[in-house]
Amino acid sequence: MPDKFPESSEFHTLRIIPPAGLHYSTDLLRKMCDIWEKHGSGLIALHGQSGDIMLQGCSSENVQKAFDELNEIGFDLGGAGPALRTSMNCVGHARCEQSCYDEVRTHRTVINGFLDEMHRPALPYKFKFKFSGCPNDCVNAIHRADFAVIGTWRDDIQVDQQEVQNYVAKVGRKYMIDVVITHCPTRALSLNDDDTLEIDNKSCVRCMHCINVMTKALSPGKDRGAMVLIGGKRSLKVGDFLGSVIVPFMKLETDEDFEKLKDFCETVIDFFAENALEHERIGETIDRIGLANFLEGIGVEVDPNMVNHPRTSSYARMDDWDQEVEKWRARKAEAASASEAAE
Amino acid sequence: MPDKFPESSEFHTLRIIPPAGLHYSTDLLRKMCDIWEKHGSGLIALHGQSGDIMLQGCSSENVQKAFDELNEIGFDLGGAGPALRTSMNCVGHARCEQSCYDEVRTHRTVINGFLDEMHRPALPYKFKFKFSGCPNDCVNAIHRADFAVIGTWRDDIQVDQQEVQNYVAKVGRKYMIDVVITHCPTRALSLNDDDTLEIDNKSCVRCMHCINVMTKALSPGKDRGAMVLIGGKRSLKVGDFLGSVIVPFMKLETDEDFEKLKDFCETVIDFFAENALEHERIGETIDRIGLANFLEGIGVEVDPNMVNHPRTSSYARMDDWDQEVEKWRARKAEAASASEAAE
Amino acid sequence: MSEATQPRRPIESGVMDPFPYMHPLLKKNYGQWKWHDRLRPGVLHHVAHGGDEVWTVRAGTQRQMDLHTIRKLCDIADQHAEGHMRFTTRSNAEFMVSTEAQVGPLVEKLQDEGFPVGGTGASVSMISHTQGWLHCDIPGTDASGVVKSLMDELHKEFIQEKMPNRVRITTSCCQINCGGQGDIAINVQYTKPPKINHDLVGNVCERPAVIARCPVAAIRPAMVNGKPSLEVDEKKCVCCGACYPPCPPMQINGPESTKLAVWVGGKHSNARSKPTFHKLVVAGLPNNPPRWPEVTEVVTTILYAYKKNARHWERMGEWIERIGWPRFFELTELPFTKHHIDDWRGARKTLNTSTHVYF
Amino acid sequence: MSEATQPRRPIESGVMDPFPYMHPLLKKNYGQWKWHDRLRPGVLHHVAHGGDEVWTVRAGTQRQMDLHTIRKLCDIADQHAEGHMRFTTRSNAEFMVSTEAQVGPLVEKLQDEGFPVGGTGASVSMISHTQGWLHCDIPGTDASGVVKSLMDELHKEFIQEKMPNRVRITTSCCQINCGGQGDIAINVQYTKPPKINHDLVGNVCERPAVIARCPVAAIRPAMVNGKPSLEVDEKKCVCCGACYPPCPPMQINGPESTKLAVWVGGKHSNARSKPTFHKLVVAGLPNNPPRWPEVTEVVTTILYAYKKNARHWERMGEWIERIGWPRFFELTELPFTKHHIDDWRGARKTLNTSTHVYF
Ligand code: SRM
Ligand code: SRM
Ligand code: SRM
Ligand code: SRM
Ligand code: SF4
Ligand code: SF4
Ligand code: SF4
Ligand code: SF4
Ligand code: SF4
Ligand code: SF4
Ligand code: SF4
Ligand code: SF4
Repeated sequence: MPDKFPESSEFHTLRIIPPAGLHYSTDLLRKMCDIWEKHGSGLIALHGQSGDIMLQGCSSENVQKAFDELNEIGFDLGGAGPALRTSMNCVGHARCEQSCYDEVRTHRTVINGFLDEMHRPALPYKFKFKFSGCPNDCVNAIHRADFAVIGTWRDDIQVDQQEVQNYVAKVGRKYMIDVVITHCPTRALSLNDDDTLEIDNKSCVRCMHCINVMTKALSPGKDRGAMVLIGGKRSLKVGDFLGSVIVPFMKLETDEDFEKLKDFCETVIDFFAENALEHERIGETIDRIGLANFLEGIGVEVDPNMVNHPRTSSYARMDDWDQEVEKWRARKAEAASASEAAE
Repeated sequence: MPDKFPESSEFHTLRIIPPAGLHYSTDLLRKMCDIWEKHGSGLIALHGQSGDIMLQGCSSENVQKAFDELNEIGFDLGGAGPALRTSMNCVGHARCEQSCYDEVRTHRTVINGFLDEMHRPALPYKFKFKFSGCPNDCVNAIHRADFAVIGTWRDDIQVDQQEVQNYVAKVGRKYMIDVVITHCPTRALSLNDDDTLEIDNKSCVRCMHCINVMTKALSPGKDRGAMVLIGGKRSLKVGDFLGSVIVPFMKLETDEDFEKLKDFCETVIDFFAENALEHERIGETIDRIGLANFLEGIGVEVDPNMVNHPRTSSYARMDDWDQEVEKWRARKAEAASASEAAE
Repeated sequence: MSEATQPRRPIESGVMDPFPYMHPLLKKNYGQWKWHDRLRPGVLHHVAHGGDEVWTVRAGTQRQMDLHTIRKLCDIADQHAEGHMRFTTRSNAEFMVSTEAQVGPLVEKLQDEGFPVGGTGASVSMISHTQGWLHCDIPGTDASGVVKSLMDELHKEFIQEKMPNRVRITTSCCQINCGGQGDIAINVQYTKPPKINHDLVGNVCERPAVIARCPVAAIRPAMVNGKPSLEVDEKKCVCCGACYPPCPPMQINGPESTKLAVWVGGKHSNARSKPTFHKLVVAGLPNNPPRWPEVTEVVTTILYAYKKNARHWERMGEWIERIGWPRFFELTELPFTKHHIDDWRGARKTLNTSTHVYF
Repeated sequence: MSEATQPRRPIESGVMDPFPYMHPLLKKNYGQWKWHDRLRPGVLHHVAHGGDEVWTVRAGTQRQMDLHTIRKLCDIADQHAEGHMRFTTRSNAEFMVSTEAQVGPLVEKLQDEGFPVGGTGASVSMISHTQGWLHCDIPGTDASGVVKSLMDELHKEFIQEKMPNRVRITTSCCQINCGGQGDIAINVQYTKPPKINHDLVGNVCERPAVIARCPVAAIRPAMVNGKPSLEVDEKKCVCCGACYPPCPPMQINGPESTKLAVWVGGKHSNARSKPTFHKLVVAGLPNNPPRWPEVTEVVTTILYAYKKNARHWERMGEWIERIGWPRFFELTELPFTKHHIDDWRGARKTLNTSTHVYF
């Protein structure tokens, strides 16, 4: 609207990628300020909703100059348009006991592995990653990322029963029942008569609540890793989507684990690039073609953790039921012999 | 398929309406048997899934004879085709302490008020009523009726704290917490340290669970009545529907209450007759036109109990927001002055 | 009517007044009951505010009965239950008596005559089923046959109350599923599109009606051998069978294409959780009369996994929601396939859009 | 580029390695934290397995800052926090210190300089907002303006932890809602279809792209005054504004048609309940700068109803689910209208298909 804001055509924004986890030294911040004082308006948003440093207000002429100097001190350009976007990770490993994987390494491995998709926009539409260390999801990944990596664990919650008893002694039994026990979404918690806690870990859905409340008494298990949820986005065209579970668990420890993740990201991005309609987010693609077809496209086996419950409608074509059963049997047999071999 | 079952074209079924609540004297049953021995195959289903006595296997010739004799001893013909169907009510008032309204009277008032719709099929498609005395819904009304009348109450659950304590003493605290307290869907129950029960009745959704478990200690409140849910049906064309709340509460005590219910049924049936497409159940009509339009059509005001939650999508046309707010204000003012007048 | 006599004018009496037939104690205390408990499986004990008590004995019937059976029930009622009885929603017979002393002899008599006493509380009550070949013109199999085989197996769970909560099993002889939702539902599931008997279409079939019935618009009008008929887009067809009733030439029944599917977790009651539909567990089970062993095996596997693992008062679906579907498939050793993933309208809402997962 | 010099080749370094900038204690104990608690509102205390402890002081910023402000934050970090800082997801500044003794002076300094200390635990943290006029080309109002007015009001809830659980408020300057879901979300909501400036369409607008964007297919190509333009079916249009970015002549912004709507119950965390979208509470609020008093009133009414009635650890949406929407509208005295009833795709799934009701 050039009439209303005469300078707006000259009012460019530079989206710059900050250090993963938004850690700064004052030195780095001051240098950034100095550059922006020289070439831009002096306005800076720390940070944009996607995670960029937004340097707001720059003439066309100065855009390149500002960028060059920022680039020299280590900053790179963020994403815009139909491209891979700038990402975020929670503070996680750096200062949080709930963190289930190395967010910084994961974030940098993924994004830096696909910079081409960020700097030379050629995707059907925008594509966002976000990284949260646990299901508290402090970067809102489940809704605000096409591809959310969220930490979790597979084994049992670690419990210090003495600390549980201390907690109950402090808050009272009634409070403990009303505020902790009855809030467990799957009734996996039971308060013993001696004020220790019985946890049915097989029924625990790793929601974090009991752990959040009793930070000293409870911790996530030791067999930690991450899950992948795909398809989150805001409302355009179809209404909001939350990401849905595509990979229920993967380890993120060895170099090999990280290679695997990168390969998987590549498969997903390629599938998106090839199959999404123009201006379609990947969540919309999945919605359009159906989850089963998407999984086949990216080579992932179905898993009951992907759905709230199996189908309720009998309107389905199931001629090939027996073949599908065979696939499942083969997978189970393979898994069984693999775990035998490992022993 | 006349080739496979050569007699099937002669194999008629008579659908006959049983006494409400399926109560029989042996005398009545024996008379029915005698008639069916004379005119039919002797096969009888007690009862069909909709609630009919199904007299199975009668030649074309004998159909009328059998019916005439049954009719003489008090039976009438049930529904079939695009018509009002035979209905059912749970045992309720007759032998159940949970019953919140007089099911027999209600069932007979409604169905006998619209016999024309049953005997001279002229509706767009089938229309079923069902009557359950409380939310346990022992006749499956919520899914298997286009129009479900289900009992409930508005005031507080009646509690005998001594019986609660007896119960806890019997089963133990841990069991009480795991099986009663944590199963309350809205965390309305809290166990006091002296093993009495605190019920937040404002948050109780009348699910029946705690009452079912402790039949001696707890009972539905005293201000009883019924709610109406519309639109239940099985899967044809669209997939299954459960009925949804249309009238959250109505008293069913005075003659006037029953007149009101009958009028309301008439409004709904008329709306259905005039607005449903051919072979469309009323649930599908609501789905097609939207709940708000349906409510307008039958003259019922919106109520938050009708939905799980308000809309999440911003894709809506709300030019007339202010008018709608005015309507609400007017309703509130009216209600307030009515309750003042009553005092 | 073949006779030309003046037809009798029916009395449109509608729903019969039950009070003349109701047990006197129920009539007297109508709307006045206070609480109840159970004496033993199959025997309810209700106490009225005024102090009256009534005992109810519940016994299984086959629903589809001959006159002999119904008269036998009447004899029992006359001898042991004051001449009254009622039927339940699930076609069980109920006999009411005024004193506890009458309960024993009544129970014994019923058992002697082959009517199992039970079906109350946390038992497996009578399978609610549809009529199959007997009556309906479209069944894919004989639902009552399946029920018979299953009830032979489940008899012991009918006469005792050893389940976590009541179990409602239903069977339906086609996908229309007149039997409704169940904790376990066993329903015919077609697996192939209908084959059209073109010779018959012209005569018996109202074509626009059939076309309108198809939920996926897979049916088109077509000329076949110069005569108006129909054709089915076999890729689109979801084999629902809805076209068959209005047009029997749409032959969807067949030994190969008629399979059975087992669903779990349907619930009508509003106790604790909201009512829910049942969910697919196994499809493709052979329609294998007279004993349907494959069906029985699946059903008992599910039932005993529930019996062993669920907590008191958890219905089948609530138990599974707590332990999770992954564990359910693990415990029952049943396969999870792409067919379990919903692809009907609104399928997105069935996806797990949370990090709540089970390991 | 206006200059003809050889452009510099950018170093595609991607996401910067944070370790060189991270506070040394965080670096040393990376992945080794054991538990935490909070000293006071705005001050976190984390303990590592090895025994190291770190204190974090959180302070509000306005997100969109000038150089002076950022340099002031740097000064504070240099003097009181060992030369490091970070920013949170919600644009708060965080300063880490190695001893408890440093906390007091740091807090004091921040407060002196006008940065409120708080935003931790059960407080109202910084409103996460979008840029409004400053930057985006389509905003219906100035989101930061609304934020400013609200934060003046909510300042006291930022610096104390007296809410039942954390409260996330977001504002967005158009329905696209770059600010995302919130316990309370304040979003611009257009109420009238766009008026088309036909003169401009031909020049600036890629017509097929605009047509494809419309979620309800309300836009058609049309000839206007002999020139190719567009027309909008005003009955169909849901006033979403999606056509405006690709085609600014679709003028949807206007003092009359640009209203504000308030939504509640959005949640991303998986704690207890699954993540959910926010739900409409009030629309039609006037876009009334510079203080938006009507918006502030609604927001504070909701917030204090929550504060007063919810239980510990219940997020806004969880509280409402427990007490029920009828009671929520009662407590806040806000109207419930037909517009609250969903009519977008899948609306049926939002109906109450149970007898669970609140009185
Ligand atoms: C700058 C920023 C708001 C802010 O003040 O922080 C912003 C600004 C715009 N967003 Fe956004 N979005 C910004 C974060 C988001 C987020 C939050 C996030 O990434 O976590 C979302 C929700 C998540 C998502 O991706 O869906 C978001 C969902 C949208 C959408 C809806 C997309 C959808 O598929 O539903 C649009 C519309 C579109 O894509 O056409 C949009 C479009 C826009 C456009 C490009 C409007 C337009 O179409 O012209 C805005 C102007 C950007 C510009 O001029 O450069 N913006 N946008 C955020 C990016 C800053 C950064 O890089 O750090
Ligand atoms: C006899 C009975 C099964 C039984 O053995 O008990 C039955 C039998 C048939 N049902 Fe049913 N339904 C019977 C109760 C039900 C129920 C249960 C209920 O009423 O509680 C349902 C589920 C609830 C509902 O109404 O949706 C039911 C849902 C259907 C449907 C699915 C309708 C839908 O809108 O989704 C059809 C198909 C249709 O209407 O075209 C159907 C169609 C049929 C037809 C008419 C098949 C056809 O289209 O030719 C069956 C043959 C009836 C006949 O007279 O030849 N029947 N049907 C039940 C009626 C007995 C009685 O009057 O007491
Ligand atoms: C007799 C009958 C009503 C009738 O008019 O015929 C009946 C009678 C009673 N029901 Fe029922 N229910 C009857 C069918 C049902 C049905 C419908 C069905 O089975 O098709 C349901 C809904 C099932 C579903 O959800 O799909 C039903 C769900 C309940 C519940 C809720 C159970 C739950 O936890 O979900 C209760 C509460 C309880 O068990 O205490 C209940 C409770 C009762 C009580 C205890 C009520 C009372 O206080 O007297 C009655 C004795 C139950 C018992 O068997 O121990 N009744 N009850 C029906 C007996 C059927 C049978 O022969 O097995
Ligand atoms: C610093 C920050 C991460 C970062 O990388 O920047 C962070 C840090 C912590 N979060 Fe968070 N959360 C942060 C944004 C979020 C967000 C995202 C947001 O606010 O936009 C969420 C999701 C909100 C939502 O559901 O929409 C979030 C949901 C949680 C939860 C779950 C709360 C719940 O009950 O639903 C916890 C658990 C808790 O409170 O103990 C949590 C817990 C924590 C803990 C206690 C984790 C730990 O053990 O250290 C951290 C201190 C929290 C505190 O404020 O008391 N964090 N946390 C973010 C601070 C934002 C701010 O300045 O206010
Ligand atoms: S998402 Fe989990 S790991 Fe990351 S900061 Fe939040 S609580 Fe810690
Ligand atoms: S983490 Fe959540 S699901 Fe698991 S036991 Fe704790 S409260 Fe229950
Ligand atoms: S629905 Fe309620 S009132 Fe009727 S029999 Fe069942 S428990 Fe009793
Ligand atoms: S009836 Fe249900 S909702 Fe009400 S208090 Fe009892 S268990 Fe809770
Ligand atoms: S389920 Fe199908 S076959 Fe069986 S009675 Fe109903 S319509 Fe007929
Ligand atoms: S079987 Fe069902 S889907 Fe297939 S053609 Fe017939 S009606 Fe259509
Ligand atoms: S919410 Fe709308 S106006 Fe605000 S930044 Fe996002 S796209 Fe622009
Ligand atoms: S405002 Fe939205 S609905 Fe209306 S024409 Fe534009 S894109 Fe379509």
